[in-house]
Amino acid sequence: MGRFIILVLALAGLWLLLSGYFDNALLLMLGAASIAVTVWLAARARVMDGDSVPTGLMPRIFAYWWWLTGEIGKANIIVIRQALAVEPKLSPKMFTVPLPPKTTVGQATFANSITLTPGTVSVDLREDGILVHGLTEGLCDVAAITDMGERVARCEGSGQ
Amino acid sequence: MTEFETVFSPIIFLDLALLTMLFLVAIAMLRSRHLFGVVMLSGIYSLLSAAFFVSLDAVDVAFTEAAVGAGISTVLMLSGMLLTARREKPKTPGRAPVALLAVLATGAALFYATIDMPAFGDPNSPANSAVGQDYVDRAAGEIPMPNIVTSILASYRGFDTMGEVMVIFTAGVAVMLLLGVGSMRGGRRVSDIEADDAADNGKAE
Amino acid sequence: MEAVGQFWADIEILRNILSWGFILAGGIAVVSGAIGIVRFPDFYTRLHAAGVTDTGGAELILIGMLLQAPTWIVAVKIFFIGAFLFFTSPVATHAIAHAAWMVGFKPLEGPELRYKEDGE
Amino acid sequence: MFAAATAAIIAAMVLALVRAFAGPSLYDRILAGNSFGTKTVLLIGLMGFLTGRPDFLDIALLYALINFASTIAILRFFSYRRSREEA
Repeated sequence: MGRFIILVLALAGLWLLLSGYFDNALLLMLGAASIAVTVWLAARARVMDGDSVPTGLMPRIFAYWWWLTGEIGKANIIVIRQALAVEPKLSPKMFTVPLPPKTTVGQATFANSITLTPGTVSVDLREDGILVHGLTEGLCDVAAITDMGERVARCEGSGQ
Repeated sequence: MTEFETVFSPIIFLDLALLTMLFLVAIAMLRSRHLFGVVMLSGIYSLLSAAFFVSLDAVDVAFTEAAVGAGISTVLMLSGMLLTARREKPKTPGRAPVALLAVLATGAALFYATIDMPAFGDPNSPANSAVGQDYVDRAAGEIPMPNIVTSILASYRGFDTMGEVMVIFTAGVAVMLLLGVGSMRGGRRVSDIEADDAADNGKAE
Repeated sequence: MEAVGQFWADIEILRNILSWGFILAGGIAVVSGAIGIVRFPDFYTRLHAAGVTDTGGAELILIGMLLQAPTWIVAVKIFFIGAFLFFTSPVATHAIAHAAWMVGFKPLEGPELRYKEDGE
Repeated sequence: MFAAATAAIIAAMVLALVRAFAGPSLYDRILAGNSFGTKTVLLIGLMGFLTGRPDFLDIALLYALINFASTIAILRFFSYRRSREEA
Protein backbone atom coordinates (compact mmCIF):
# COMPACT_ATOMS: atom_id res chain seq x y z
CA MET A 1 0.00 0.00 0.00
CA GLY A 2 2.83 2.36 0.82
CA ARG A 3 4.36 1.73 -2.60
CA PHE A 4 0.99 2.38 -4.24
CA ILE A 5 0.70 5.78 -2.56
CA ILE A 6 4.29 6.71 -3.41
CA LEU A 7 3.77 5.71 -7.05
CA VAL A 8 0.55 7.75 -7.35
CA LEU A 9 2.18 10.77 -5.72
CA ALA A 10 5.23 10.52 -7.96
CA LEU A 11 3.11 10.23 -11.11
CA ALA A 12 0.88 13.13 -10.06
CA GLY A 13 3.93 15.27 -9.35
CA LEU A 14 5.41 14.37 -12.74
CA TRP A 15 2.20 15.28 -14.59
CA LEU A 16 1.73 18.59 -12.74
CA LEU A 17 5.34 19.68 -13.06
CA LEU A 18 5.57 18.82 -16.75
CA SER A 19 2.28 20.43 -17.74
CA GLY A 20 2.53 23.47 -15.50
CA TYR A 21 -1.25 23.98 -15.45
CA PHE A 22 -2.78 23.71 -12.00
CA ASP A 23 -6.20 25.28 -12.61
CA ASN A 24 -7.34 23.81 -15.92
CA ALA A 25 -10.05 21.28 -15.02
CA LEU A 26 -9.85 19.41 -18.33
CA LEU A 27 -6.08 18.89 -18.10
CA LEU A 28 -6.26 17.88 -14.44
CA MET A 29 -8.92 15.29 -15.27
CA LEU A 30 -6.84 13.91 -18.11
CA GLY A 31 -3.90 13.72 -15.73
CA ALA A 32 -5.94 11.81 -13.16
CA ALA A 33 -7.12 9.41 -15.86
CA SER A 34 -3.60 8.73 -17.12
CA ILE A 35 -2.34 8.14 -13.59
CA ALA A 36 -5.16 5.66 -13.03
CA VAL A 37 -4.33 3.82 -16.26
CA THR A 38 -0.61 3.72 -15.41
CA VAL A 39 -1.18 2.40 -11.91
CA TRP A 40 -3.65 -0.18 -13.25
CA LEU A 41 -1.10 -1.34 -15.84
CA ALA A 42 1.61 -1.50 -13.19
CA ALA A 43 -0.63 -3.57 -10.92
CA ARG A 44 -1.70 -5.83 -13.79
CA ALA A 45 1.91 -6.43 -14.89
CA ARG A 46 2.80 -7.07 -11.22
CA VAL A 47 5.76 -4.71 -11.38
CA MET A 48 4.78 -2.69 -8.31
CA ASP A 49 7.39 -4.31 -6.09
CA GLY A 50 10.70 -3.37 -4.54
CA ASP A 51 12.38 -3.34 -7.96
CA SER A 52 10.36 -0.71 -9.77
CA VAL A 53 9.25 1.35 -6.78
CA PRO A 54 12.48 1.09 -4.77
CA THR A 55 11.42 2.51 -1.46
CA GLY A 56 14.03 0.39 0.32
CA LEU A 57 16.93 2.58 -0.77
CA MET A 58 15.12 5.89 -0.46
CA PRO A 59 16.43 7.93 2.47
CA ARG A 60 20.18 7.30 2.29
CA ILE A 61 20.53 7.02 -1.47
CA PHE A 62 20.53 10.81 -1.84
CA ALA A 63 23.72 11.16 0.20
CA TYR A 64 25.20 8.36 -1.88
CA TRP A 65 24.32 10.16 -5.11
CA TRP A 66 26.02 13.29 -3.83
CA TRP A 67 29.18 11.28 -3.14
CA LEU A 68 28.86 9.57 -6.55
CA THR A 69 28.74 12.94 -8.33
CA GLY A 70 32.21 13.73 -7.01
CA GLU A 71 33.53 10.34 -8.15
CA ILE A 72 32.02 10.88 -11.62
CA GLY A 73 33.73 14.27 -11.84
CA LYS A 74 37.13 12.83 -10.93
CA ALA A 75 36.79 9.93 -13.38
CA ASN A 76 35.64 12.29 -16.13
CA ILE A 77 38.84 14.30 -15.82
CA ILE A 78 40.98 11.16 -16.13
CA VAL A 79 39.20 9.95 -19.26
CA ILE A 80 39.14 13.42 -20.88
CA ARG A 81 42.88 13.69 -20.31
CA GLN A 82 43.37 10.35 -22.10
CA ALA A 83 41.10 11.37 -24.97
CA LEU A 84 43.01 14.60 -25.55
CA ALA A 85 46.52 13.26 -24.85
CA VAL A 86 48.92 13.19 -27.78
CA GLU A 87 49.80 9.60 -26.92
CA PRO A 88 47.03 8.10 -24.80
CA LYS A 89 48.30 5.61 -22.22
CA LEU A 90 45.47 3.13 -22.29
CA SER A 91 45.65 -0.21 -20.59
CA PRO A 92 42.19 -1.71 -20.89
CA LYS A 93 41.40 -4.93 -19.09
CA MET A 94 38.54 -7.05 -17.86
CA PHE A 95 38.38 -7.79 -14.16
CA THR A 96 35.85 -8.97 -11.60
CA VAL A 97 34.81 -7.02 -8.52
CA PRO A 98 32.85 -8.49 -5.59
CA LEU A 99 29.18 -7.70 -5.15
CA PRO A 100 28.50 -6.39 -1.61
CA PRO A 101 24.81 -5.34 -2.06
CA LYS A 102 22.38 -8.18 -1.49
CA THR A 103 19.09 -6.93 -2.97
CA THR A 104 18.51 -6.78 -6.73
CA VAL A 105 17.93 -3.02 -6.59
CA GLY A 106 21.17 -2.55 -4.68
CA GLN A 107 23.08 -4.68 -7.17
CA ALA A 108 21.58 -2.77 -10.11
CA THR A 109 22.45 0.54 -8.42
CA PHE A 110 26.02 -0.63 -7.89
CA ALA A 111 26.41 -1.85 -11.49
CA ASN A 112 24.96 1.38 -12.86
CA SER A 113 27.25 3.45 -10.60
CA ILE A 114 30.23 1.58 -12.06
CA THR A 115 29.01 2.37 -15.57
CA LEU A 116 28.23 6.00 -14.69
CA THR A 117 31.80 6.69 -13.63
CA PRO A 118 33.62 7.01 -16.95
CA GLY A 119 36.55 4.67 -17.34
CA THR A 120 34.72 1.66 -15.92
CA VAL A 121 31.79 -0.14 -17.55
CA SER A 122 30.01 -3.08 -15.98
CA VAL A 123 29.82 -5.76 -18.66
CA ASP A 124 28.27 -8.76 -16.97
CA LEU A 125 26.47 -9.35 -13.68
CA ARG A 126 27.30 -12.77 -12.27
CA GLU A 127 26.62 -14.76 -9.15
CA ASP A 128 30.02 -14.01 -7.64
CA GLY A 129 30.60 -10.46 -8.83
CA ILE A 130 30.49 -7.95 -11.62
CA LEU A 131 32.69 -8.22 -14.70
CA VAL A 132 34.06 -4.73 -15.32
CA HIS A 133 35.95 -3.30 -18.28
CA GLY A 134 38.43 -0.62 -17.19
CA LEU A 135 40.17 1.90 -19.40
CA THR A 136 43.50 2.53 -17.66
CA GLU A 137 45.59 0.88 -14.96
CA GLY A 138 44.67 3.54 -12.39
CA LEU A 139 40.94 3.10 -12.99
CA CYS A 140 41.05 -0.69 -12.53
CA ASP A 141 41.13 -0.23 -8.76
CA VAL A 142 39.21 -3.15 -7.26
CA ALA A 143 39.43 -1.77 -3.71
CA ALA A 144 37.92 1.60 -4.67
CA ILE A 145 35.09 -0.02 -6.61
CA THR A 146 34.38 -2.44 -3.75
CA ASP A 147 34.19 0.57 -1.44
CA MET A 148 31.53 2.01 -3.74
CA GLY A 149 29.61 -1.25 -3.51
CA GLU A 150 29.80 -1.20 0.29
CA ARG A 151 28.36 2.31 0.30
CA VAL A 152 25.41 1.04 -1.75
CA ALA A 153 25.05 -1.92 0.63
CA ARG A 154 24.85 0.52 3.55
CA CYS A 155 21.89 2.25 1.86
CA GLU A 156 20.02 -1.03 1.62
CA GLY A 157 17.29 -1.70 4.09
CA SER A 158 17.68 1.68 5.72
CA GLY A 159 14.12 2.58 4.79
CA GLN A 160 12.41 -0.63 5.83
CA MET B 1 15.14 42.53 -36.37
CA THR B 2 16.97 44.02 -39.33
CA GLU B 3 17.87 42.21 -42.49
CA PHE B 4 21.50 42.01 -41.38
CA GLU B 5 20.74 40.36 -38.05
CA THR B 6 18.47 37.84 -39.73
CA VAL B 7 21.22 36.76 -42.07
CA PHE B 8 24.03 36.58 -39.55
CA SER B 9 22.33 35.23 -36.44
CA PRO B 10 23.84 32.03 -35.03
CA ILE B 11 20.62 30.22 -35.93
CA ILE B 12 21.56 30.41 -39.60
CA PHE B 13 24.85 28.66 -38.91
CA LEU B 14 23.02 26.07 -36.86
CA ASP B 15 20.61 25.42 -39.74
CA LEU B 16 23.48 25.20 -42.20
CA ALA B 17 25.33 22.73 -39.97
CA LEU B 18 22.21 20.58 -39.54
CA LEU B 19 21.46 20.56 -43.27
CA THR B 20 25.07 19.72 -44.13
CA MET B 21 25.01 16.79 -41.72
CA LEU B 22 21.66 15.64 -43.15
CA PHE B 23 23.20 15.71 -46.61
CA LEU B 24 26.28 13.76 -45.51
CA VAL B 25 24.17 11.13 -43.74
CA ALA B 26 21.97 10.75 -46.83
CA ILE B 27 25.01 10.23 -49.08
CA ALA B 28 26.47 7.73 -46.62
CA MET B 29 23.18 5.82 -46.54
CA LEU B 30 23.16 5.62 -50.33
CA ARG B 31 26.73 4.40 -50.54
CA SER B 32 26.70 1.91 -47.68
CA ARG B 33 26.08 -1.76 -48.48
CA HIS B 34 25.98 -2.75 -44.83
CA LEU B 35 22.24 -2.88 -44.11
CA PHE B 36 22.52 -2.51 -40.35
CA GLY B 37 24.68 0.57 -40.81
CA VAL B 38 22.00 2.02 -43.08
CA VAL B 39 19.33 1.45 -40.42
CA MET B 40 21.42 3.16 -37.73
CA LEU B 41 22.16 6.04 -40.09
CA SER B 42 18.46 6.44 -40.83
CA GLY B 43 17.87 6.73 -37.09
CA ILE B 44 20.51 9.45 -36.95
CA TYR B 45 18.91 11.07 -40.01
CA SER B 46 15.57 11.38 -38.29
CA LEU B 47 17.20 12.72 -35.11
CA LEU B 48 18.85 15.41 -37.23
CA SER B 49 15.71 16.25 -39.18
CA ALA B 50 13.71 16.55 -35.96
CA ALA B 51 16.33 19.00 -34.63
CA PHE B 52 15.91 20.90 -37.88
CA PHE B 53 12.11 20.95 -37.48
CA VAL B 54 12.57 22.45 -34.02
CA SER B 55 14.74 25.11 -35.59
CA LEU B 56 11.90 25.82 -38.06
CA ASP B 57 9.45 26.17 -35.12
CA ALA B 58 7.47 23.14 -36.31
CA VAL B 59 7.34 21.67 -32.83
CA ASP B 60 4.47 19.27 -33.49
CA VAL B 61 6.21 17.80 -36.54
CA ALA B 62 9.38 17.44 -34.49
CA PHE B 63 7.41 15.53 -31.87
CA THR B 64 6.06 13.14 -34.48
CA GLU B 65 9.44 12.72 -36.10
CA ALA B 66 10.98 11.91 -32.73
CA ALA B 67 8.38 9.31 -31.84
CA VAL B 68 7.88 7.70 -35.25
CA GLY B 69 11.14 8.33 -37.08
CA ALA B 70 13.72 7.76 -34.39
CA GLY B 71 11.74 5.29 -32.30
CA ILE B 72 9.31 3.02 -34.09
CA SER B 73 10.62 3.02 -37.65
CA THR B 74 14.14 2.00 -36.58
CA VAL B 75 12.69 -1.00 -34.81
CA LEU B 76 10.41 -1.80 -37.76
CA MET B 77 13.30 -1.61 -40.21
CA LEU B 78 15.37 -3.89 -37.99
CA SER B 79 12.46 -6.33 -37.91
CA GLY B 80 12.42 -6.19 -41.69
CA MET B 81 16.15 -6.90 -41.71
CA LEU B 82 15.44 -10.08 -39.78
CA LEU B 83 13.81 -11.46 -42.93
CA THR B 84 16.60 -10.59 -45.33
CA ALA B 85 20.37 -10.73 -45.73
CA ARG B 86 22.79 -8.58 -43.77
CA ARG B 87 24.38 -6.98 -46.79
CA GLU B 88 22.95 -5.49 -49.91
CA LYS B 89 23.97 -7.35 -53.07
CA PRO B 90 26.64 -5.51 -55.05
CA LYS B 91 25.07 -3.82 -57.99
CA THR B 92 26.79 -2.64 -61.14
CA PRO B 93 26.06 1.07 -61.30
CA GLY B 94 24.14 1.85 -64.47
CA ARG B 95 24.36 5.11 -66.34
CA ALA B 96 21.08 6.82 -67.12
CA PRO B 97 21.80 10.26 -68.62
CA VAL B 98 18.13 11.03 -69.32
CA ALA B 99 17.15 10.38 -65.70
CA LEU B 100 20.04 12.50 -64.45
CA LEU B 101 18.95 15.32 -66.76
CA ALA B 102 15.35 15.08 -65.54
CA VAL B 103 16.45 15.18 -61.90
CA LEU B 104 18.73 18.16 -62.46
CA ALA B 105 16.01 20.05 -64.35
CA THR B 106 13.44 19.41 -61.61
CA GLY B 107 15.92 20.50 -58.96
CA ALA B 108 16.72 23.68 -60.85
CA ALA B 109 13.00 24.45 -61.26
CA LEU B 110 12.43 23.95 -57.50
CA PHE B 111 15.35 26.24 -56.70
CA TYR B 112 13.90 28.85 -59.06
CA ALA B 113 10.52 28.57 -57.35
CA THR B 114 11.98 29.32 -53.91
CA ILE B 115 12.90 32.83 -55.06
CA ASP B 116 9.21 33.78 -55.13
CA MET B 117 8.42 32.30 -51.74
CA PRO B 118 7.85 34.63 -48.78
CA ALA B 119 10.64 34.94 -46.24
CA PHE B 120 10.60 32.46 -43.34
CA GLY B 121 8.26 33.73 -40.62
CA ASP B 122 7.04 36.69 -42.71
CA PRO B 123 3.84 37.91 -40.97
CA ASN B 124 2.46 39.28 -44.26
CA SER B 125 2.76 36.04 -46.21
CA PRO B 126 -0.56 34.57 -47.46
CA ALA B 127 -0.27 31.60 -45.09
CA ASN B 128 -0.03 33.84 -42.04
CA SER B 129 -2.32 36.73 -42.96
CA ALA B 130 -5.56 35.19 -44.29
CA VAL B 131 -7.09 32.05 -42.75
CA GLY B 132 -4.16 31.41 -40.46
CA GLN B 133 -4.62 34.71 -38.65
CA ASP B 134 -8.30 33.93 -38.24
CA TYR B 135 -7.54 30.64 -36.49
CA VAL B 136 -4.95 32.29 -34.27
CA ASP B 137 -7.46 34.96 -33.24
CA ARG B 138 -10.35 32.61 -32.55
CA ALA B 139 -8.73 29.46 -31.18
CA ALA B 140 -7.88 30.89 -27.77
CA GLY B 141 -11.46 32.01 -27.16
CA GLU B 142 -13.32 29.06 -28.64
CA ILE B 143 -11.34 26.11 -27.32
CA PRO B 144 -10.03 25.82 -23.75
CA MET B 145 -6.64 24.41 -24.77
CA PRO B 146 -3.43 26.14 -23.72
CA ASN B 147 -1.66 25.28 -26.98
CA ILE B 148 -3.06 26.63 -30.26
CA VAL B 149 -1.44 23.93 -32.38
CA THR B 150 -3.04 21.24 -30.26
CA SER B 151 -6.45 22.90 -30.37
CA ILE B 152 -6.33 23.22 -34.16
CA LEU B 153 -5.20 19.62 -34.63
CA ALA B 154 -7.63 18.13 -32.14
CA SER B 155 -10.65 20.33 -32.77
CA TYR B 156 -10.85 22.25 -36.05
CA ARG B 157 -9.06 19.47 -37.86
CA GLY B 158 -10.54 16.81 -35.59
CA PHE B 159 -11.96 14.50 -38.25
CA ASP B 160 -8.89 14.83 -40.39
CA THR B 161 -6.54 14.07 -37.51
CA MET B 162 -8.66 11.22 -36.23
CA GLY B 163 -8.56 9.65 -39.69
CA GLU B 164 -4.79 10.07 -39.81
CA VAL B 165 -4.35 8.49 -36.42
CA MET B 166 -6.49 5.52 -37.41
CA VAL B 167 -4.67 5.06 -40.72
CA ILE B 168 -1.27 5.14 -39.02
CA PHE B 169 -2.41 2.79 -36.25
CA THR B 170 -3.87 0.31 -38.73
CA ALA B 171 -0.76 0.44 -40.86
CA GLY B 172 1.43 -0.17 -37.82
CA VAL B 173 -0.65 -3.14 -36.68
CA ALA B 174 -0.64 -4.56 -40.21
CA VAL B 175 3.14 -4.27 -40.49
CA MET B 176 3.59 -5.98 -37.14
CA LEU B 177 1.25 -8.80 -38.12
CA LEU B 178 2.97 -9.29 -41.47
CA LEU B 179 6.40 -9.43 -39.92
CA GLY B 180 5.28 -11.55 -36.99
CA VAL B 181 8.39 -10.51 -35.13
CA GLY B 182 9.05 -12.32 -31.90
CA SER B 183 10.71 -9.35 -30.28
CA MET B 184 7.32 -7.67 -30.37
CA ARG B 185 5.45 -10.43 -28.64
CA GLY B 186 5.72 -8.24 -25.63
CA GLY B 187 7.83 -8.73 -22.55
CA ARG B 188 8.84 -12.33 -23.22
CA ARG B 189 12.27 -13.49 -22.31
CA VAL B 190 14.72 -14.84 -24.82
CA SER B 191 14.71 -18.12 -22.94
CA ASP B 192 10.93 -18.43 -23.48
CA ILE B 193 11.42 -18.02 -27.20
CA GLU B 194 14.22 -20.56 -27.16
CA ALA B 195 11.96 -22.98 -25.32
CA ASP B 196 9.24 -22.34 -27.90
CA ASP B 197 11.65 -22.89 -30.76
CA ALA B 198 12.88 -26.09 -29.14
CA ALA B 199 9.27 -27.28 -28.81
CA ASP B 200 8.62 -26.38 -32.46
CA ASN B 201 11.70 -28.27 -33.59
CA GLY B 202 10.62 -31.26 -31.57
CA LYS B 203 7.24 -31.26 -33.30
CA ALA B 204 8.83 -30.94 -36.75
CA GLU B 205 10.98 -33.94 -36.14
CA MET C 1 16.98 50.19 -1.38
CA GLU C 2 20.16 50.93 -3.28
CA ALA C 3 22.02 48.15 -1.49
CA VAL C 4 19.31 45.61 -2.26
CA GLY C 5 19.46 46.45 -5.98
CA GLN C 6 23.23 46.13 -5.87
CA PHE C 7 22.92 42.74 -4.19
CA TRP C 8 20.67 41.36 -6.94
CA ALA C 9 22.95 42.76 -9.63
CA ASP C 10 25.86 40.94 -7.99
CA ILE C 11 23.86 37.73 -7.87
CA GLU C 12 23.08 38.17 -11.57
CA ILE C 13 26.77 38.54 -12.44
CA LEU C 14 27.65 35.53 -10.28
CA ARG C 15 24.93 33.50 -11.97
CA ASN C 16 26.21 34.39 -15.42
CA ILE C 17 29.81 33.57 -14.51
CA LEU C 18 28.75 30.24 -13.02
CA SER C 19 26.65 29.19 -15.97
CA TRP C 20 29.42 30.24 -18.37
CA GLY C 21 31.79 28.03 -16.42
CA PHE C 22 29.45 25.05 -16.38
CA ILE C 23 28.54 25.33 -20.06
CA LEU C 24 32.16 25.76 -21.11
CA ALA C 25 33.28 22.76 -19.05
CA GLY C 26 30.36 20.77 -20.43
CA GLY C 27 31.23 21.75 -24.00
CA ILE C 28 34.84 20.65 -23.47
CA ALA C 29 33.66 17.34 -22.00
CA VAL C 30 31.23 16.71 -24.88
CA VAL C 31 33.84 17.45 -27.53
CA SER C 32 36.58 15.40 -25.84
CA GLY C 33 34.15 12.51 -25.40
CA ALA C 34 33.44 12.69 -29.14
CA ILE C 35 37.17 12.85 -29.90
CA GLY C 36 37.59 9.76 -27.75
CA ILE C 37 34.83 7.97 -29.65
CA VAL C 38 36.79 8.55 -32.85
CA ARG C 39 40.30 8.01 -31.47
CA PHE C 40 40.11 5.11 -29.03
CA PRO C 41 41.29 1.79 -30.44
CA ASP C 42 38.39 -0.63 -29.92
CA PHE C 43 34.72 -0.81 -29.13
CA TYR C 44 35.05 -1.28 -25.35
CA THR C 45 37.39 1.68 -24.94
CA ARG C 46 35.03 3.82 -27.01
CA LEU C 47 32.28 3.04 -24.51
CA HIS C 48 34.20 5.01 -21.89
CA ALA C 49 34.53 8.01 -24.18
CA ALA C 50 30.78 7.94 -24.85
CA GLY C 51 30.31 7.82 -21.08
CA VAL C 52 32.13 11.15 -20.74
CA THR C 53 29.64 12.77 -23.13
CA ASP C 54 26.67 11.21 -21.38
CA THR C 55 27.61 12.02 -17.80
CA GLY C 56 30.05 14.90 -17.47
CA GLY C 57 29.21 16.72 -20.69
CA ALA C 58 25.44 16.45 -20.63
CA GLU C 59 25.00 17.14 -16.92
CA LEU C 60 27.36 20.14 -16.87
CA ILE C 61 25.63 21.76 -19.85
CA LEU C 62 22.24 21.08 -18.26
CA ILE C 63 23.39 22.68 -14.97
CA GLY C 64 24.53 25.71 -16.95
CA MET C 65 21.13 25.89 -18.63
CA LEU C 66 19.39 25.38 -15.28
CA LEU C 67 21.10 28.49 -13.92
CA GLN C 68 19.77 30.52 -16.85
CA ALA C 69 16.19 29.17 -16.68
CA PRO C 70 13.75 32.09 -16.95
CA THR C 71 10.82 30.38 -15.17
CA TRP C 72 10.65 27.65 -12.59
CA ILE C 73 8.80 25.33 -14.97
CA VAL C 74 11.74 25.45 -17.40
CA ALA C 75 14.06 24.69 -14.50
CA VAL C 76 11.94 21.68 -13.55
CA LYS C 77 12.04 20.35 -17.12
CA ILE C 78 15.81 20.70 -17.31
CA PHE C 79 16.04 18.90 -14.00
CA PHE C 80 13.92 16.05 -15.36
CA ILE C 81 16.06 15.77 -18.51
CA GLY C 82 19.14 15.57 -16.31
CA ALA C 83 17.56 12.96 -14.07
CA PHE C 84 16.43 10.82 -17.01
CA LEU C 85 19.89 10.94 -18.54
CA PHE C 86 21.44 10.13 -15.16
CA PHE C 87 19.32 7.01 -14.81
CA THR C 88 19.07 5.82 -18.40
CA SER C 89 22.54 6.42 -19.83
CA PRO C 90 24.32 3.78 -17.67
CA VAL C 91 21.59 1.27 -18.48
CA ALA C 92 21.98 1.89 -22.22
CA THR C 93 25.79 1.74 -22.01
CA HIS C 94 25.67 -1.47 -19.99
CA ALA C 95 23.16 -2.99 -22.43
CA ILE C 96 25.45 -2.29 -25.40
CA ALA C 97 28.53 -3.61 -23.57
CA HIS C 98 26.68 -6.69 -22.33
CA ALA C 99 25.27 -7.47 -25.79
CA ALA C 100 28.74 -7.21 -27.35
CA TRP C 101 30.26 -9.36 -24.59
CA MET C 102 27.60 -12.05 -24.92
CA VAL C 103 28.26 -12.55 -28.64
CA GLY C 104 31.94 -13.08 -27.81
CA PHE C 105 33.26 -9.71 -28.88
CA LYS C 106 36.85 -9.67 -27.53
CA PRO C 107 38.34 -6.55 -25.96
CA LEU C 108 41.88 -5.30 -26.49
CA GLU C 109 43.84 -5.81 -23.29
CA GLY C 110 46.97 -4.57 -21.57
CA PRO C 111 49.18 -1.59 -22.38
CA GLU C 112 50.19 -3.17 -25.71
CA LEU C 113 46.51 -3.27 -26.75
CA ARG C 114 46.52 -6.90 -27.86
CA TYR C 115 43.78 -9.48 -28.01
CA LYS C 116 44.12 -12.13 -25.35
CA GLU C 117 44.82 -15.50 -26.93
CA ASP C 118 43.08 -18.04 -24.70
CA GLY C 119 39.71 -16.41 -23.91
CA GLU C 120 38.84 -15.50 -20.35
CA MET D 1 27.36 31.44 -24.26
CA PHE D 2 24.65 29.19 -25.71
CA ALA D 3 26.06 29.76 -29.18
CA ALA D 4 29.46 28.47 -28.02
CA ALA D 5 27.88 25.39 -26.46
CA THR D 6 25.84 24.78 -29.62
CA ALA D 7 29.02 24.96 -31.71
CA ALA D 8 30.65 22.42 -29.38
CA ILE D 9 27.68 20.05 -29.70
CA ILE D 10 27.70 20.38 -33.51
CA ALA D 11 31.42 19.54 -33.57
CA ALA D 12 30.80 16.52 -31.34
CA MET D 13 27.93 15.44 -33.60
CA VAL D 14 30.22 15.49 -36.64
CA LEU D 15 32.74 13.32 -34.76
CA ALA D 16 30.02 10.86 -33.75
CA LEU D 17 28.95 10.73 -37.41
CA VAL D 18 32.52 9.80 -38.36
CA ARG D 19 32.28 6.82 -36.00
CA ALA D 20 28.84 5.88 -37.35
CA PHE D 21 30.17 5.97 -40.92
CA ALA D 22 33.35 4.09 -40.12
CA GLY D 23 31.87 1.38 -37.92
CA PRO D 24 33.55 -1.08 -38.10
CA SER D 25 31.39 -3.32 -35.91
CA LEU D 26 27.67 -3.23 -35.40
CA TYR D 27 28.12 -2.27 -31.75
CA ASP D 28 30.25 0.72 -32.68
CA ARG D 29 27.34 1.94 -34.79
CA ILE D 30 24.80 1.42 -32.01
CA LEU D 31 27.12 3.30 -29.65
CA ALA D 32 27.50 6.15 -32.14
CA GLY D 33 23.73 6.30 -32.64
CA ASN D 34 23.05 6.34 -28.89
CA SER D 35 25.68 9.02 -28.31
CA PHE D 36 24.25 11.04 -31.19
CA GLY D 37 20.85 10.89 -29.50
CA THR D 38 22.23 12.36 -26.26
CA LYS D 39 23.79 15.17 -28.24
CA THR D 40 20.50 15.85 -30.03
CA VAL D 41 18.76 16.17 -26.66
CA LEU D 42 21.33 18.77 -25.59
CA LEU D 43 21.17 20.54 -28.95
CA ILE D 44 17.39 20.92 -28.87
CA GLY D 45 17.55 22.22 -25.31
CA LEU D 46 20.22 24.74 -26.27
CA MET D 47 18.28 25.78 -29.37
CA GLY D 48 15.37 26.74 -27.13
CA PHE D 49 17.63 29.03 -25.12
CA LEU D 50 19.29 30.38 -28.25
CA THR D 51 15.97 31.52 -29.70
CA GLY D 52 14.77 32.72 -26.31
CA ARG D 53 11.99 30.13 -26.06
CA PRO D 54 13.01 27.35 -23.66
CA ASP D 55 9.52 25.79 -23.93
CA PHE D 56 11.00 23.49 -26.54
CA LEU D 57 12.49 21.49 -23.69
CA ASP D 58 9.45 19.18 -23.86
CA ILE D 59 10.87 17.76 -27.07
CA ALA D 60 14.30 17.33 -25.55
CA LEU D 61 12.65 15.42 -22.71
CA LEU D 62 10.76 13.19 -25.15
CA TYR D 63 13.99 12.57 -27.01
CA ALA D 64 15.86 11.52 -23.91
CA LEU D 65 13.18 8.87 -23.36
CA ILE D 66 12.87 7.72 -26.98
CA ASN D 67 16.61 7.46 -27.46
CA PHE D 68 16.86 5.16 -24.46
CA ALA D 69 13.86 3.07 -25.49
CA SER D 70 15.09 2.62 -29.05
CA THR D 71 18.61 1.65 -27.97
CA ILE D 72 17.16 -1.03 -25.71
CA ALA D 73 14.76 -2.13 -28.47
CA ILE D 74 17.63 -2.49 -30.95
CA LEU D 75 19.65 -4.58 -28.50
CA ARG D 76 16.66 -6.77 -27.63
CA PHE D 77 16.21 -7.34 -31.33
CA PHE D 78 19.75 -8.65 -31.59
CA SER D 79 19.46 -10.89 -28.57
CA TYR D 80 16.32 -12.35 -30.14
CA ARG D 81 17.93 -12.84 -33.52
CA ARG D 82 20.96 -14.53 -31.96
CA SER D 83 18.81 -16.97 -30.05
CA ARG D 84 16.98 -17.82 -33.26
CA GLU D 85 20.16 -18.29 -35.27
CA GLU D 86 21.61 -20.56 -32.62
CA ALA D 87 18.46 -22.62 -32.36
